[in-house]
Amino acid sequence: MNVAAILDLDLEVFTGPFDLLLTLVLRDEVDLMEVQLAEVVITYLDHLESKGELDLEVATEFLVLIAALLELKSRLMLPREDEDLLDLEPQEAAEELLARMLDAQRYRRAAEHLTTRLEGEEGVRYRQAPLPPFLRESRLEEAVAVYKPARLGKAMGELLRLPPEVSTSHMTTQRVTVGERLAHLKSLLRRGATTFDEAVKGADRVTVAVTLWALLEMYKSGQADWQQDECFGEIRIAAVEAGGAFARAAS
Amino acid sequence: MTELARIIEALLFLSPDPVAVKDLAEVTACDEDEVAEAVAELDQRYAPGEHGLQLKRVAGGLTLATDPIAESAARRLLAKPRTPPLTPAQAETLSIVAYLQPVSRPEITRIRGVSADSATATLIERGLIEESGRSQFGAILYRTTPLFLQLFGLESLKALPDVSAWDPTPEEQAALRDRLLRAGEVRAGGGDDGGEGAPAGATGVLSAVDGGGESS
Amino acid sequence: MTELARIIEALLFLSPDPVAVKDLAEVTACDEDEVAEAVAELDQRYAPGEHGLQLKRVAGGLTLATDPIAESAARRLLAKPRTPPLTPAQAETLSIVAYLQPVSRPEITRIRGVSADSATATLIERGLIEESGRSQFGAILYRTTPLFLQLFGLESLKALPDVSAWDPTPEEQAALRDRLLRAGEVRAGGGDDGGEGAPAGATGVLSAVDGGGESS
Repeated sequence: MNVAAILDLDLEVFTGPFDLLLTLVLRDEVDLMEVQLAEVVITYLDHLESKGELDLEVATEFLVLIAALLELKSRLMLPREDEDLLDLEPQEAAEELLARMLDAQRYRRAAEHLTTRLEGEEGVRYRQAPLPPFLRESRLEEAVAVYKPARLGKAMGELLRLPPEVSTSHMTTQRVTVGERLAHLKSLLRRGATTFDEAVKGADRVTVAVTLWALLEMYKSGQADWQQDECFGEIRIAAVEAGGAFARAAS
Repeated sequence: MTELARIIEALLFLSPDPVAVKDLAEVTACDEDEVAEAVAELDQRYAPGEHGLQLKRVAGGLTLATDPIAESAARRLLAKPRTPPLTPAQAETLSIVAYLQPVSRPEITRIRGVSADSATATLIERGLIEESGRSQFGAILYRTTPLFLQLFGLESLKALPDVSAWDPTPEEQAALRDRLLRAGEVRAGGGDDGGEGAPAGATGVLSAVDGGGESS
Repeated sequence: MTELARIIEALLFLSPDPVAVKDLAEVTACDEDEVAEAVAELDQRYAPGEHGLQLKRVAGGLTLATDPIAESAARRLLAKPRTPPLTPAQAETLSIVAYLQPVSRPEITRIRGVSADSATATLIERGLIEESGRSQFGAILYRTTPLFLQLFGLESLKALPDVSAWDPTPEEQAALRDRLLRAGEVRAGGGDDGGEGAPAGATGVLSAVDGGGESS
């Protein structure tokens, strides 16, 4: 039985089966930022409790789904303006997090107070009637200057200012293209067979990934062949001349 | 005062229009005689000189109205243009209309990079701007009103302040509209709600501006 | 009732918003002490149970409002609920804005731990909060409106209890800290080999490639 189909959720932003929520989130029709994932987990735990048994397969499936959602959501939640938390030492980060949780608790209680207060005003109504005719005509000559013209000039000047470019400093600025890595691989291969480690020596993770793409590209177009004898073992790369580089029998 | 009389008083206070005795009876779940009795009680309370309000019978119903003694004070308090401080959105919208009039709402939106609908509605309601025909594409055009001039202490539109005082790159006044539109596009591209393709669009506009505007 | 009290009653009846004593004094050409005296007279008239209306001090001014006894009849007459209750998300967002104003949406999100976008939009639509300029990063700032004070029966923001009233107790803080530290340890324990995830991924790709290669 598919856990996503049988788990019925009743959340603030969504009511229905879990799989529908997943679909809507993936289609951007429900904002993941507004989904309280903890509620989903609690619903699942309730579901488990009511069934009285733990089906490991179903539990695994649920864990995978909820973990994926959590990761996606945590990425969305990474603050754009303050990435300070990332630079903190673990101890400091924990303190910062604690401070935020305490803050949240404080305002949740303040919210309860406001809600009670609003309930207390239940039934108090204010008059919302239009002014009688004799008050509706405002005479031009009675109007006095209350606004400063400079306000308009300033607003206009601000509109003329080009907004600052969006900062992308938090993103990897290093740009590496498949084309560049292809050229790199080809130049290595011109000198003979090589290894993947050699091709990405000293490179950052993005470059490693792009190099892999380049290698896949060469493999697909039949320009290179590669071989790995064991997991985590060395990946040997060789150019494919007419007839192939590795003797296939060797592998 | 009986509870029914108090309820009826509250209902007359809330309702913008006169309320018929029949309706009062219905919503209070009483019969009309009981309502009439309560109304008599109210009549007594609102005897001339007792309150600043009067209980009146008009248009087949009952209504509360103010005593004429309050008229001149009411005029001083309420019969004047409402001039709460302008929000940033209202100031922006108003300045666009003031400097570029007549101007359409889509143009205002383009320049601001965000919708100007509620700001425009408020400015109309306060009598600061008004409709002024239609553009060739059928969009309603807006212009400022005489009240606008009055409230800003301006003799005429020519007295609007020179924008260059607030403009980091003063250019020909004539180019104002074009430059605003360009800036607006950048703003819309880089904006919060810039959906799909926004970064690409923003870059495009930026480089276009860099290429064209800066070098001139 | 004195003439001044009657005039003030009429003004409060007419004005769509609460009126400050200062403004009442100005438009009645009286000094504030006189107004205060007249208001005291009104207070007496509108003592609880006397009328269907009450004299309230909200949003920095005086205003007339109905007594809740009229609520069910008012609902039937006007066919609309007074104000729908707030959802927990809206109440939380509103309390953050009320206490921290002016405050930006990213800040609200940071405190709540979940996005506040739709709650913010609803609060704006209901007129409880409004824009109030921009932060130094360009984010829109929000503040509460006079309508918020009015609907919550608050004379001013100062009438809100000090936020420290809801500070978690030292025990709660300690419990929270404990939970957090435990979670942190688990993460640190499992995190060491988490960084080595890449090779495993690479293997996946490679074996897929191997598979493809074989068949060709």
